Amino acid sequence: MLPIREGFIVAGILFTLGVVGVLVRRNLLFVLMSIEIMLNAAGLAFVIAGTRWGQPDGQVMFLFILAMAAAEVSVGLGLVLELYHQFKTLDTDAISRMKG
Amino acid sequence: MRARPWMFTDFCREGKMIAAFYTASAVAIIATILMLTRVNAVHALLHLIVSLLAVAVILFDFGAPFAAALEVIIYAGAIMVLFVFVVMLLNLGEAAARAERALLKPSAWIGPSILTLILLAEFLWLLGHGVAPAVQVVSQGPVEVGMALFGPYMLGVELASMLLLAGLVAAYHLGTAKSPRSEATHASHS
Amino acid sequence: MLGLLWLVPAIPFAGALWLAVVGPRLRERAVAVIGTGSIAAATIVSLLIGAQFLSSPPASGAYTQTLWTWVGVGTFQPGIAFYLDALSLVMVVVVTFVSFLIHLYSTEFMHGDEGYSRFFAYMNLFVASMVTLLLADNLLLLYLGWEGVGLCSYLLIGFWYKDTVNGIAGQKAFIVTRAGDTAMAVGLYLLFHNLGTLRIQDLMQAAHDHWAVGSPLAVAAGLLLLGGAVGKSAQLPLQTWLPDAMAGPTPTSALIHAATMVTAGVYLIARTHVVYELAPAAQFAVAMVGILTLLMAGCSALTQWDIKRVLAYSTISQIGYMFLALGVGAWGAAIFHFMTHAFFKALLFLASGIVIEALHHEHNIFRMGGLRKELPVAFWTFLAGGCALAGLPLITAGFYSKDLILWSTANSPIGGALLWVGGLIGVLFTSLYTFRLIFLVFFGDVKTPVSHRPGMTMGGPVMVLAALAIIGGFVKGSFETLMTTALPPFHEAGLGVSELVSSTVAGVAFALGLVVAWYIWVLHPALADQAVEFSGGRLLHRFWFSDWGMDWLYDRLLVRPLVWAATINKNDVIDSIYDGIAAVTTTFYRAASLTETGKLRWHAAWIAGGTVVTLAIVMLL
Amino acid sequence: MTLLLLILILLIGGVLAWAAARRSASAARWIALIAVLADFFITLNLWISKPAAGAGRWITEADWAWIPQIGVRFHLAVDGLSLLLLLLTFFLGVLSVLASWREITDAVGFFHLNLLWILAGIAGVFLAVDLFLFYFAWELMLVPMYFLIAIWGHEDRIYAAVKFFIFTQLSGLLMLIAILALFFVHHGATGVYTFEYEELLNTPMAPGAAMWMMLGFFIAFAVKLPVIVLHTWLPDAHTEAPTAGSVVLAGLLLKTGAYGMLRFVLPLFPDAAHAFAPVAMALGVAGILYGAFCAFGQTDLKRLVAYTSVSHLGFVLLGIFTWNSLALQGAVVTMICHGISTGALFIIAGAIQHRLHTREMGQMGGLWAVVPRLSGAALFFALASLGLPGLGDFVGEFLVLLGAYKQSILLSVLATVGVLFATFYALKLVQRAFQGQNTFNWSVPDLAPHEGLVMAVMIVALLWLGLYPRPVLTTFEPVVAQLEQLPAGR
Repeated sequence: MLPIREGFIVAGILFTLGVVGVLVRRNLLFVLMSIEIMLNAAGLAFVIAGTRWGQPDGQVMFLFILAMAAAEVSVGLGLVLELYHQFKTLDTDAISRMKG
Repeated sequence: MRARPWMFTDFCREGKMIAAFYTASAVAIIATILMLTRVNAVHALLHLIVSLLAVAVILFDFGAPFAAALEVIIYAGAIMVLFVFVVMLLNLGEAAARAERALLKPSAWIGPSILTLILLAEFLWLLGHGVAPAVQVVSQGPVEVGMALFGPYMLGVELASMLLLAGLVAAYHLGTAKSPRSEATHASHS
Repeated sequence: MLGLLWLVPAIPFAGALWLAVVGPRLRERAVAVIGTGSIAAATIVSLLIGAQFLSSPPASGAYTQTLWTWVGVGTFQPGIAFYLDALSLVMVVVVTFVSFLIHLYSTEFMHGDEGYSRFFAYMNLFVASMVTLLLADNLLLLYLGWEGVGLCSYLLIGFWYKDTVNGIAGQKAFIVTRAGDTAMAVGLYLLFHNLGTLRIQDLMQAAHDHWAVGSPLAVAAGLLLLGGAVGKSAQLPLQTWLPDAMAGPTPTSALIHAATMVTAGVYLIARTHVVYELAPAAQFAVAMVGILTLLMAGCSALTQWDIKRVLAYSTISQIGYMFLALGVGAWGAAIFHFMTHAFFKALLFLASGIVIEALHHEHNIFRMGGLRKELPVAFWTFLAGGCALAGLPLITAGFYSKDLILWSTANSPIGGALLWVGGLIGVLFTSLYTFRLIFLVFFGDVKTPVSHRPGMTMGGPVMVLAALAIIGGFVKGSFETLMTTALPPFHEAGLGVSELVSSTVAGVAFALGLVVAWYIWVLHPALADQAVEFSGGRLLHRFWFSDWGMDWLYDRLLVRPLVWAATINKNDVIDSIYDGIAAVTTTFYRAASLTETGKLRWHAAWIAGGTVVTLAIVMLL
Repeated sequence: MTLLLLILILLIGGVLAWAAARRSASAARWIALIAVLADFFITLNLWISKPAAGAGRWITEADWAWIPQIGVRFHLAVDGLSLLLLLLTFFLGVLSVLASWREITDAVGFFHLNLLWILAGIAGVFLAVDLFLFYFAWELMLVPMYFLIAIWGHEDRIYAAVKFFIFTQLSGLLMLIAILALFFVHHGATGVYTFEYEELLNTPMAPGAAMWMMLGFFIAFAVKLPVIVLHTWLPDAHTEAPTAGSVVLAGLLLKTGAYGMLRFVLPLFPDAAHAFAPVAMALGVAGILYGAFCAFGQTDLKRLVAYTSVSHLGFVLLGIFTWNSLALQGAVVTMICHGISTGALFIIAGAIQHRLHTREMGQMGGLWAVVPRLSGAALFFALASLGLPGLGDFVGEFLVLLGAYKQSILLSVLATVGVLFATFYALKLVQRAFQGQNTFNWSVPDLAPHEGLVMAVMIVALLWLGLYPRPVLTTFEPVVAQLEQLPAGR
């Protein structure tokens, strides 16, 4: 008898840790990694929900998240390389050309 | 429920599964926290991989063996390897680590962590109100997922494939961006 | 012959138009011929019409000629129509005749002035408007003439526009008269609203039928029309513009600010006498305005040093007499005094014009002197005019007309001893300042040499006017009977002072004024200055000199605040509302743009904050 | 058919002028002049041939189905009111083309295109009897005016053009909402979808709804006829616009507001308008006094004349909402005479600016000796604007005041004081600009022949309207009769 609520709590904690990572870390790589965690947590939550209702939809959604994460990482890392090449640094605060 | 062949999941039905769930969750959370606090990018990556594997175990516990497998193969296997590859490419080295440590003063943590704690509190409060009784796990193998995928979610699959194609093209374009064209601009600049 | 009535205003109007358009290109001689010729033609036509009117008066004692309906809206149908009866006939004949003389005079006086054709254009336009005013059959056409003369007085006062003082004086005259006109306009609305027509004769008939004696509407109408009359005839409280109006050329002062325009108010009240008979309160107000202005202007005239301003104040005072006559119900006497006053006041102005011209535009009477032998023409005519003004018994016209007024004031139910005594004091003041003027200007030793002697075209009109000033009085009897056809006769009541008594008392007042003036300004010239020395005298002198401080009061009370407020509000306080709205939106925009720091983490933080808030809302609601 | 011709001539004339400009500027000017003159003569003969013969409500009509699905018809019609205003439009149109003969030198073709398209828009507004078409013309008139001010204007023309656009556009939207509301209320009541003016005339509606719809229309027209609080776009737009722009703006655009009230606000919502009348009359009188007060404070010649329009249009507003035959006739006469006298003053101001390159009255002074004919004309029109009897403005203002006296004595007296205020600014204009010493010793040429012709024509027009206004009054008679029969009319 799996505790669904605890599952969601774990997903929630993982998600919030991801958010903290995004907010705190200046290095772009770490931001990307935190985003991965958040995605992963979301996927976990979907699967748990799927299991809760006994529907495969949760896992289908997880599959889509995986696809999206893969595409996102590839493009994200491409951009990171391009960015590093341009600015010689990965500090997000330094790269703030898009000012108001 | 139609009969189906014996699966490893039947083995875990007894209390062992819950214990596995709790240990895996603890491992996942600790690994993530360690990942956040690391200064060296590679160390963080390794912690991230551990955390992903732990999540895979949780997924397995929740009767989603197909999802767990995918998590391990694609997420931990493909995406994280890509990450490691990029980190190696950038070879940040010690200087970056030192700079990183300078930036990570404790004060930097306070603001965001307060915000996220509120977020977490709201999650928990919302979860507390939702009705989620402990449920008899009915594992959903690849058959059910496959049926659903190519059933109602047909459109979703097509879109996902389009998304991946876009990712591919973008990655290819960005990857080759450093081709002679940018070299030429680079030359003209210097 | 009466059919030619429309020519009287039409010819001067055509002359004015012609001179305005073609004038600048013509030579001075041609302009003079056209200018004076048109007025001469108008005078001849009016004299012919007068002769025919007197010889065979039309049945109803009046002749109406309608040219076309001017404005036609529902019941409001005023037409361009002329109404000739004894009253308007006398006024038109006097106005055209005096204008002709003054035009003749000014052909030489304005010689060499670069605005020569412009001057005659304005003068012709003035005569046209004045005659339209006098002949108007309905109050709207009268209002047209009324404003037309106001306009011409503005144009002619500011004729020498190069000097801004004249411009401002012209502006002041036009604005003050138009202030009176607004009151009159409201009077017109009231009359039309309550009596349904503006045609004067029907109006009078309707007023007689609908309004009881003393009805508030009649009093309101009377007071409003009095407001208009007071503005135009420079009576209390709107008399401040006339002294400044002397900035215009002397013929203008003679024509407009002495003989004709300023008496338009008298004509209006005489024409609408039925309203005043129905509103004794309004009639009494007219009398009060008359008596107060009479005395105040008399005092102010005593202290002036500019020859034209003395005459200006004397005009205000003499019109005060006419208002007094109207106020006490002596309609005929007021018109008679108008006629005689037109003659001798025009004469005085023209003669002073000769004096000014002779002494290279010297206006200060204390710098003139001994012109008796130098300018005999000016002296004798000025003397005749002065005596007529002061009221030399039995000989001058002024005496007869003023005595008639004094007698009727004493014997009228509305008047009474007080008004009569006031009138007598007025006679004393008048002869005082008149002879002060004569002795200072013509007696004593010559202070500034005479350079230029007037030619025949200046001397001629002056002499004709002098003759009229003398014999003008003898037509009193027949004039009275003529007036009764148009205006109600004067009915005696009250003190029962006989004709002889009031004329002798007036004669005594005249003689007293003459002797005192002779004593002060001929025997002991220094005495006048000493009188002013002691503290009270200096204050009184300054107070009277500045027209009892009214001009200063209006300036402080009305003009300054309005001008100050207008300059403050130059860029329209309401506009600032819309600028305010624009400013508010810009501040919001600027605040919003601060959040765009470009730092990734801040954006992430805002997103996280957003989710927290939304979840909170979900939780709470 | 002739009505459609009126608009087409202008539209095509504009395009032709633009095309011709490539070859020679004067060709463009002549084409524009001929186009507007043609229109003027067509309307003139329309007026002379059957001044008040219109059997029904309209003198002539031109009616085609345009968008039948939603009941929109291309319906042009003329009655006494719109005929007079059309005449004024083309009269001032001809004069504005003449007035900008020498002033506009760059992009002459496009200038005349804009000018003619504004006139087409205005003619459309006066002719349109279908609310949809009316709104279409209302917006069409706005865009070329914006270009006219923004391109050929003076110093800060962009600010003025944008301000003008926002003010009118915003209020136009309110009117659109009101039109649509009326459209649906009419459908609710009668089940018929139509924008036809005559059918919409007596749609039964709740008083509250009627008031809101009436206000929707009223505010749109109140911005155009500058009612006191919504008037602040006017001085900027007039000062910055080129001469032709100012003449068209002051002479015609303001009249579209007044026309709108007479055509739409009063007949469509009689009870609501009647209830609203005292407020509108008070606004009118406030406009008169405040307009005159502001005009008196100005030192810029054109701004002074602009503020006088606020004051004069206050009379029109007072006249319209007094709602009796005297005041209505007075309002129309004031509209026409104000168009002519203020148009002339703007032409003079433009001529002075063209010669002295300044509008500041402080720098003028003593111009009478330098340019006597121009100064004489300026004096004449300043006198016209202060309401000198014998000229057109006086007849209009007197009728309005006489009519208003029946309604409320206080407002009428205050308005008459407004006329006295008019004297202040008119005399200040003449004194400050033309009299006094020629301190800046200007020596500039006097009126050119074509400018002299413009002035003479306008002087004759004002004198004629002042001394014999009956033709105008009889043309407007039937419309007044209709307006008076409205249930609320007295």
